[in-house]
Amino acid sequence: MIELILVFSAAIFGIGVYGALSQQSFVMIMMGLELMINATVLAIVVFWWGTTGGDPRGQLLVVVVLAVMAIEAAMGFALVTAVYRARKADITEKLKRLRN
Amino acid sequence: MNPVVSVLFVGGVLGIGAYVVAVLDRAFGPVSRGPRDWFVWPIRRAAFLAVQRRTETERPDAEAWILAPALLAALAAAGLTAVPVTPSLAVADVSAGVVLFGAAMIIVMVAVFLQGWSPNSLFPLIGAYRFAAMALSFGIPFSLVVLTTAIPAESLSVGAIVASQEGLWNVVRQPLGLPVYLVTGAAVAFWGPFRIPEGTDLAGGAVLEASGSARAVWRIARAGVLVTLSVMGAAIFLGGHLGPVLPGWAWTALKTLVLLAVFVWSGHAFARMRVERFVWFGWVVLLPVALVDVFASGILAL
Amino acid sequence: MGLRGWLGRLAVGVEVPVFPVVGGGAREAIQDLRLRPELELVDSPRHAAVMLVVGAFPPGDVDGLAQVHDQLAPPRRTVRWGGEPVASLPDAVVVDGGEDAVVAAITETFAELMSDPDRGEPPILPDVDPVEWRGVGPYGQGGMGMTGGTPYGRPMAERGPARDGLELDRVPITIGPWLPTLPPGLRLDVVFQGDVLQEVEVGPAPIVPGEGSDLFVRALTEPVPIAEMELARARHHLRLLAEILRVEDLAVASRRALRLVHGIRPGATGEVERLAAALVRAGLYALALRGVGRLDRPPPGPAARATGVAVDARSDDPEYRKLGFEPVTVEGGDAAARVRLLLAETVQALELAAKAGPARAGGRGVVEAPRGRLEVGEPPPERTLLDLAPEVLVGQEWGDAVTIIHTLDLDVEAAGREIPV
Amino acid sequence: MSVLGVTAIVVFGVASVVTGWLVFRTDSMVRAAYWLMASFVGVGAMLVTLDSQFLGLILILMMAGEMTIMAIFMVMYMMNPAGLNPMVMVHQHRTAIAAGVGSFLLLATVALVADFPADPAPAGADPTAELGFELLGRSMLVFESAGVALLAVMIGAVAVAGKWGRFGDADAGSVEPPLDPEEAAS
Amino acid sequence: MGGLGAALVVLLAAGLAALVARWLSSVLEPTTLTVPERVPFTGGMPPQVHAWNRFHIRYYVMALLFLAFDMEMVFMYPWAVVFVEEGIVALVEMLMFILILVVGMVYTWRERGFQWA
Repeated sequence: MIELILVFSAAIFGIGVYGALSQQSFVMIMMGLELMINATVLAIVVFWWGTTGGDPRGQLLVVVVLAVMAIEAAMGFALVTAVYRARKADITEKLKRLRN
Repeated sequence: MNPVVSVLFVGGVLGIGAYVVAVLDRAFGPVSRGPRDWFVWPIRRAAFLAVQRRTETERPDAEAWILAPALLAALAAAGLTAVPVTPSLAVADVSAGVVLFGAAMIIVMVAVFLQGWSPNSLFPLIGAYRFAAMALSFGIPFSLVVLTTAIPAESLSVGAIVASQEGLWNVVRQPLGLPVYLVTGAAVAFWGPFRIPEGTDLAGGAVLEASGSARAVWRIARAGVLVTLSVMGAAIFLGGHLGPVLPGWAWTALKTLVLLAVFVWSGHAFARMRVERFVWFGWVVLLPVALVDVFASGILAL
Repeated sequence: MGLRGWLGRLAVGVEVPVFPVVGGGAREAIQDLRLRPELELVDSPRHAAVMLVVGAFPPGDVDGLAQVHDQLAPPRRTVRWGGEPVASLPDAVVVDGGEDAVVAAITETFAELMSDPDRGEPPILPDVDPVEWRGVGPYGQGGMGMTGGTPYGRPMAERGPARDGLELDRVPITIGPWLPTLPPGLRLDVVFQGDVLQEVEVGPAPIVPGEGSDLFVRALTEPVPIAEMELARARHHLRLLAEILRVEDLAVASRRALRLVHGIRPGATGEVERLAAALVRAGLYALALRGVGRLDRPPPGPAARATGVAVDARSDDPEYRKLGFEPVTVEGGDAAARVRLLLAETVQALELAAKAGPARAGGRGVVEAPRGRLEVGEPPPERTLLDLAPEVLVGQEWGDAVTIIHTLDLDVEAAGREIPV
Repeated sequence: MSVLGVTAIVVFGVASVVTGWLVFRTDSMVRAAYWLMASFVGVGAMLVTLDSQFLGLILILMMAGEMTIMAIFMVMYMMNPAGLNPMVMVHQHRTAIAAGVGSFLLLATVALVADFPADPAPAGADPTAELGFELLGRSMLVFESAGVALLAVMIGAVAVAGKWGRFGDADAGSVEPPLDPEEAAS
Repeated sequence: MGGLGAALVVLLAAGLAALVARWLSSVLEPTTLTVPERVPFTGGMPPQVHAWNRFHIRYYVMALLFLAFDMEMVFMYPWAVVFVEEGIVALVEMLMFILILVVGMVYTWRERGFQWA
């Protein structure tokens, strides 16, 4: 059972890695990151459920990961807004071109 | 409970509830053709909408448009499952019932956003974005006042919350809770002064492009959300099935009816709020009031 | 028959969903129809079964009428009430006569439609794409690249500057002239960015002024009874109030205001005052109007008196001075102040009408009409207000813009009238 | 775990993987955001099946709000947000696929090969209450620092994203990039 | 699972019922719409461009604030469950936590985050 769920988790994580690396748009990159966090949450809970005897710190870890996700999203959107306002850029390539 | 029985039970409650909403809406509404008309009108109206043909726009997000009313109806039903109607009769009186209800009511935001987004038409689109602004403003206070009722119960299960009101109802113990719940609840169902996404200024807003059965389903689903909110409000603030003499289900029905009447009456009693004002109101008024409610109730519960 | 026939029979008896298309001279007639329990005047053609065309239109094709007709969800019928038949609508049921006649015609048409959907009208416009797009682009969707071409027959919006520095899409769009939310015939060519108006232009109105004897125009050249003028003012104000309440989603109070129009009597101010108190309780000012559309220097008239400036042509009139007339003013200058002024002036008008008796005023070449100062040789106050619209509406959220349009009492029909010299 | 439970896990697991994949296969930004939400809902349902009702439901509750915000921001900043013209907006595609497949294979192998101690969570306990005691007890510091972190994020986000700042308008002095990439390079 | 399984069944059934009801009018009277019948309604004149656009929301600052407050809810639920047992400690700790977040809310308010940008 644990193995099966971890394989699902790995699959979601893999898709997240693909998304974060392949997408050009800032927000789509964030979607990749969120998928990776999604997989992490799943993995933590399955470990909590199957291997730790129900240690509440497992749950706490999930909550912390969720907090990280909220922080990532809020700062991500704020930065996207600031970058768009300053540079009218919405994809990473545009930023690279502007470096010099 | 047996799945088939659960489905029939929830369907029955929502169906009857939606009919009651329509009758009450007629009774409080501007058009008056006598009490007999209150009871006939909803049926005639539904028949007309069934006959009227569905229209589509030229390049809609067709799947999302089909899904949105179904999602709204599903959420109303899912929210309802968490509430015990009598001490023994609950579809899913789960240990995190309050969270189940909260999640269902927050996802209403997704249903309305999709409904407004999918026709690819300007006014529905504005309606969708208005509802997003609304939902982001009332979401936190709404969840907070619902959560506060769990403090005396020491459990997130709605059954336990009802049981904890044996001596004193939460409406007395947490006087700020019910008013905030009614205001934010009306906003969840975009009803009354919070008809912001479907206001007359948008010529119907999120449902402007919907006709025929699509519009009927949307209307019924929205009434269903209102019913779910009333049943839940009756359970967590008015003691649910608790009460002397009458059987439990009768008390639930009675209290639900009272809350439904308040909701529907407010729909005709107040002007539509400006969306910008609602955002300010949600964060600067409702949120602090809800937080005060949490801590005041907490101190009282100690 | 089957299920369809059975449902159709059941549906007869529901109030008929009517989409009103209002031409010249029909504003009041259509407003009075809102009091009829047999009809429901809806805001979107998608919700209607019958399209009711009222009033005077220019000869030939009328902009957008055929388009609105086709947007009604089938089965649909058209009813033309009074006036010449409209060229764009060939199939209409034509009614002449009063309100009862048109209500009877509409209910009958609706009953026919429900019993036999084949009696519905086919679309008028030809079934062809306005722009050639099919087959163009990699998937035949009509587009090229990421944002080019005309995917599915329409181009996409382009970016443009905004006040908060985010250069996002600007959506040019024509709103009206047949949007029931706006005053009849008002056509706005606007640019939206999000839900905020970036540019506003008042487009040509495809309606012609209807006939009708305007009391206030007559008062420019000859004395008319003050009581009559003041009652007309009170009626106008109450009708406007009903319209404002309707767009603010206060249908109950809106009907109440409309019923007051019909039961109006000199000196009977109690009902108006009770309505005013009810509006405060309904949260009209607190929820919907306060702080919306504040004007700095509005043209003379109610809008100016709502900023606290006592400009009123009546104060120079000896007959009015004999009655002890003092202009009513309200501080604030926003939509809330304008509505408060509306109510206060209604009360004042009813009192003046009672006091005036047979006294007559007018013939001085200038008169205070309900919408402002009417003067020989000057443009009518309606045109001044309409010219003000673009400047006031830019930067407003759409809902606020609608509130402003109604509280400023824009009327394209009256703005098109010439004042006789 | 019962047969029903295993079936549920498989159904929800497949659903969350498939919807996660669809996020990057659609051209409409709204659909992408809500596919992502569907993936989270699938994971939430799996958590519920794994005896953590509260965490599963709260994940769904949070994601509804967060993904609507995601959709709103994506529509705001993406050209052609509804996918009216089909588009491909990817770079280093092969590397990305390799990295994705690689990380999947690596993690899946670890999952299948490693030997996990079997120590299941006791049935019948109330995990929500345990989490509460944990938060208010020994992990109090985590809890309060989360509060401070969230405050920092709020202020940071508002200051960065807002138009009006303490030091003048946010876009002051910025230069619009030229349309032509050649020009930009020179 | 248990109860939530039943909730899921009810959810799916309600959604399905709504889909079937929506489908009803196409069964009663199949229609194909012409091009003009499908034009979105804005008052009579056809729209110049697609309504879908990079929609400029005016409340993005508030949306960011929501993300943080949403997280706060996650902590509140378990807190409410154990509150009575933990007593005054729980009250003080949560009060601190909330006050920290309220500072953020007030800051956003002062920075005009709740107004249309």
